[in-house]
Amino acid sequence: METYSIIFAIFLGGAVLTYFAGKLNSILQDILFLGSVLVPTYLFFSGVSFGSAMPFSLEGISLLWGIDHYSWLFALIVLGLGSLAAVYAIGYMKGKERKGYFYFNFILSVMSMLGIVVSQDLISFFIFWEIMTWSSYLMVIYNGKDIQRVGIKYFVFSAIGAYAMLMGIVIVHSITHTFFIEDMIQAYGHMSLQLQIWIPILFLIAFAVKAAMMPLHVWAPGAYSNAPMAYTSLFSGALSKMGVYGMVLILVTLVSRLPQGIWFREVLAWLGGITAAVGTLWAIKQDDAKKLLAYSSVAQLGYIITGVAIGTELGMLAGLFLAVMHALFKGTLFMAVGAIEKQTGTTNFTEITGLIRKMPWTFLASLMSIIALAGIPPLGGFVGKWMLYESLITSDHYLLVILIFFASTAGFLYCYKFLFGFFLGQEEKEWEHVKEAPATMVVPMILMSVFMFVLGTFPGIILKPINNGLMDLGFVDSYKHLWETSVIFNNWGDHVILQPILYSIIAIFLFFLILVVWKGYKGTRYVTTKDISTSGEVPKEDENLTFSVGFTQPFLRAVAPVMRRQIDKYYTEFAKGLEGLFEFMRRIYTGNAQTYALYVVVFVVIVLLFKDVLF
Amino acid sequence: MVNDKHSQKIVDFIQNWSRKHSIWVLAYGTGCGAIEIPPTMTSRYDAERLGVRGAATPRQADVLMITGYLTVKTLKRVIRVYEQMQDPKYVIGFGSCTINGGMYYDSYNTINVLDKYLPVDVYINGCMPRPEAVLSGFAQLQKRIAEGRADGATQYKENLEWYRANQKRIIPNWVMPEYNW
Amino acid sequence: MKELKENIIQRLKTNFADAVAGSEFSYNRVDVHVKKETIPSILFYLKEEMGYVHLSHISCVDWLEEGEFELVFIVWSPVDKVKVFVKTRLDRENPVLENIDMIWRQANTYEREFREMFGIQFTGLVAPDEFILEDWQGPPPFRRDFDTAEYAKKTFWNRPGREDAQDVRETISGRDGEEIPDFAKKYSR
Amino acid sequence: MEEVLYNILGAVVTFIVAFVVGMTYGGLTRKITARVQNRKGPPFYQNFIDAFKLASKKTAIHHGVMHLMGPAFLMVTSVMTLLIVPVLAGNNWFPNLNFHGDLIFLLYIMTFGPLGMALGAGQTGNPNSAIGVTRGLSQMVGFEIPWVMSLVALMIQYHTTSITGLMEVQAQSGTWLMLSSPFAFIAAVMAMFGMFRYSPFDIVGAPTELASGPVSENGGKFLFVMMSAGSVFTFAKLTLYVDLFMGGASNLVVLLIKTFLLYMIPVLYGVTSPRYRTEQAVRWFWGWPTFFGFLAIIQAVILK
Repeated sequence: METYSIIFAIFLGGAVLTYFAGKLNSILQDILFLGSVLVPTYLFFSGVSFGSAMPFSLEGISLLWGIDHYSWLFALIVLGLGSLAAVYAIGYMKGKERKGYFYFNFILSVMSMLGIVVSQDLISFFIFWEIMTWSSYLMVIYNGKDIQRVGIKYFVFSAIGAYAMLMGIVIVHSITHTFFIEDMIQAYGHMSLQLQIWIPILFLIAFAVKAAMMPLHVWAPGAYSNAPMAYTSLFSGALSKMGVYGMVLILVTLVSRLPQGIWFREVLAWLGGITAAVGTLWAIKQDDAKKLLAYSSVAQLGYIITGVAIGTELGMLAGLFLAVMHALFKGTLFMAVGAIEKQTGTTNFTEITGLIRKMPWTFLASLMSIIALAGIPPLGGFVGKWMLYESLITSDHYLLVILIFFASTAGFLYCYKFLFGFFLGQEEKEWEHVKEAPATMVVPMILMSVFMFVLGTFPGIILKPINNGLMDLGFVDSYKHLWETSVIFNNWGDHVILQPILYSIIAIFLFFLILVVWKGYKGTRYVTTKDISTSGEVPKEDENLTFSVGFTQPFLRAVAPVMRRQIDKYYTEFAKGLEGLFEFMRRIYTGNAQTYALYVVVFVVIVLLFKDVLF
Repeated sequence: MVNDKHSQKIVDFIQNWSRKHSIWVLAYGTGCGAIEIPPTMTSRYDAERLGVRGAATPRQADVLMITGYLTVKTLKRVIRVYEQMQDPKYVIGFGSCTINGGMYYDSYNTINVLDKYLPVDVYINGCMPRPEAVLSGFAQLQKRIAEGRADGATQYKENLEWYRANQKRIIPNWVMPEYNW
Repeated sequence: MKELKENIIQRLKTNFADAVAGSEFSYNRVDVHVKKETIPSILFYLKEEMGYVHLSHISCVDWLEEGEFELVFIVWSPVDKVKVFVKTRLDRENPVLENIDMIWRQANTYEREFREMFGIQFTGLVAPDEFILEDWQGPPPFRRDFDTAEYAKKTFWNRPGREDAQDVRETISGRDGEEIPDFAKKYSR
Repeated sequence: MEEVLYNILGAVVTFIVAFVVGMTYGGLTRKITARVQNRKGPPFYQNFIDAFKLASKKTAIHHGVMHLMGPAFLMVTSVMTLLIVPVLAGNNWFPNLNFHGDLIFLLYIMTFGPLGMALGAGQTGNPNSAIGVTRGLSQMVGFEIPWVMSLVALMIQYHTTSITGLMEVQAQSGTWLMLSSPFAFIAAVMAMFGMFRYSPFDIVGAPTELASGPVSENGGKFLFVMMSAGSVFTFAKLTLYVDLFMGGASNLVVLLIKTFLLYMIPVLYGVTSPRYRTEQAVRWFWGWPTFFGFLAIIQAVILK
């Protein structure tokens, strides 16, 4: 039981110490930072056992921290990705300004996310939720650009979500008189229908904001691309999963008991599908890698939401498996972009080309994660996509499956755009000096690629904890067994056996690779990308032949009516409506972190002081 | 197996046979003769029945056809294209201009004799040669390939210095990568 | 039409002292000879004041015997339906003319060609050095004192033993026993 | 161990059959195109000669690792598709990987190769290659929609997502799915136009426009492997269509007749058509084919 206290003490102490250690020594600061992320991770996975809970009380409110199989899954995402991103951040932050600020917020983010998953009561859940929001907000404005547009937008949406959740918590407390989530679930069945509908809606709004679901996603592209990349890999990979965490919690424990819950599910599933499609289309349009990945994150979370919203066992498995996979591949991709940004100074596809020979390891990691993102076998993304489709088809969502399929096929375009824009194409003289990123940045990426590869063939490794978690939530397992270690089934008994497929692919690949270069590798000689058929013309050294401007124009022309008629109008109208709101919000949210802290502290104090009167 | 003399003969025979019946011509019209290629390829004369087919890029092509006069400016590109082609490769000189300059014998910017700059395997006479003549040129090339006598590329490699000197003589500003495959 | 043409000549003559009317060739054409200094102003005047908005062509004639180049600017008015040929002479030794591509942008292309083919320099012309010829090192090839046959023989030398490049027509006619007509013999080498 | 060896042997035999049939079909296509254009045309074995010539051509250069791997990626897709699709119904000689994957898996493995080859094409640095690739991916987004709709219609109507399951359905009922789900068949055939990339949907290669697009830097052995992969892939896709809609085939002759008849649809449509622009092609697939896809789904939901 002491473990929790130690973990959080190390986090908090480490954060503060790291912040001040920067004044003394940069290397000491790095070591402290690594320690304060890695040591709690080690302690958590070695010292905390399932079912253990730590009840304690604060100002007369009894709180409960504990862990079950379900929250353990998300703790795995948070701490796993957090540790790797921390290792990466050491290399990424080398020589940058305000390291202390970054490290401080990074540790706080990891701590708050761990806090969210271990909280078994609503108060600590809410407090950690707010800490997470602040720390991520401070990261979004780290670069100091677009604070007004991006930072405020992010904070306003987070605030909307947080206050919706707070209202939900207050309502729940007024009925149950405790803050335990367990009690809320118990009491839910006896509430009036109106409350039964409103409580999930309030909570789902909060979670949908963090998961960047369709009407509430406008903050995501700016925020993801504005934060430092070392943090964005955590931001997109783990922090957005907190929305999914809460969503599954609400959907499984509350909504599934409601006869009308089917409508929640349907609406959520369709919103997820639309999010996926729209996010994909907008990702295709981007010329900046950060923006592209940000929209892609929105789209990927759309798949996850669709999966968990359908609510069949296969759908849940698919959604949560995709959540794990998304943490892996999107974390890797953002890290790769960060590495490229550090080495070249830009992330624009129209500027960079032909890095493959200069940054081979980054390319390898990006390639693996892109294959996983596109959902192509034999990598892990395929397993999630397969289960998602099967769950949609077997649960009678015929048009939704078409929408999802459209999104994921169109996704190939931006997948290829990412790889081609950065790594392939003409090698330019301008980028001749570029070298591979330092080992601390490359090793986490490669590690995650290996995980993706392993999960592609042995998805059972992660499906087992997911299944255990769903059982812990009280999920009714109607089919008993939809997966084995390397076999996945659907409800109709159709299956994909992954192991022989992997072996066949590798065997065929090697065979034909050897055939192609059969006469010996020495026989074929490397020639530069200037030596191509250009109707006999000899390109000059500084002549740029790369095709990167308007890369996906043919496709965008085909979907132009969709993008113009609906999305554009929607965005402008929405932005116009929000502008007035922002004007008002700006007076409250001054853009100064201390002011926000003050607001919330004051609020919590008021709640604590007048809790007897209020509730 | 390949080292054996007799089997090498058989392999050569099969290879030459397949090369003979599959001639991919680079679609690179250098001069006015290019207009004779479409009738050769299409319904009336149908060169495809001999296995002649257009190829889009030098990497895929077997035959480089110099269709008519060749200006100094184009020669530079043609040399580049020829060097980008992969072995085995053949050159067909098309029309009188490639033989002795033809009607442009005294022009200040068209070359007179093609095989000083590129190894020509087959010349097709005429100004312009009609499609029948072009087909007969292809037939001649096929014959030479089958007999193993279409060795222009080898000659080019062996006498590279001579060819290079000739090329450099009329292309003073030589910025091309060196030929080494 | 005749009145119109005289009117044009009259107008030009009153405005430009050195303008001289040339001989008449066809019913819708007016020839005007001017000095080379007047070229920009007369062209500008034709375009802006008289409605000759279309530059049809610029041509160059090498008068080798007189030691001069003649530049001909052909402009056309869609209202008058008359072509005006503005001609000027340049010294062959030092052919320099003022650049006019700010009046018609397409003149730029012609000027580049003249610079390359005749060696005429245009003051203030902004254009890449090369136009059509790549790495050209000989004299400007369109000048009449440039002997292309000699140049070709020197540059694209014949195969040894084939220097004579004898006319095959004689051989053919001798074989078939037919006479080469006199007019054809003139071109025979 | 012995079983594995037999499987490998079966796979090799299947591959050889697919290679020979695919190449012959390619040659026949050229012959038929020539006859339609009132030409004599090359002999039907012309593609074998071309392939052999390409294989015997010297390959001296490469543009980097991905360029070397591109053709291998393409081949993986072709062979994997071939191994997953049951070639002969009820034949235990070539089980290959028939029972290891289902239709959704097949859809995804089919996109593996083009994407892998696109990487190879990208590394050559030829701008035409990249343009061809984006066109191809755009066209894929186009034709996958009606194709998936047709497949989803079949899946929900017969409650199975596996190819062998759908073949069993046809074997039991005795009618081909082509007749019992006509709309799905129409949508799938229309999607086939995009899949085989004959004109008017040959926007990827477009020799006169893009200098043959993604393959423009590949000659010799690279092109040979790509050509073989294309032939094998053609056969695999045709077999898949026959399995899904025409009840499969119990012996090779029947299979050849069925696949050839199917193959003639895109070929003959292509012979008489010019080329679409990319967005026209994409929109074409989202027009009537998608409409028939909707009809197929409606029919499936009603008849479920």
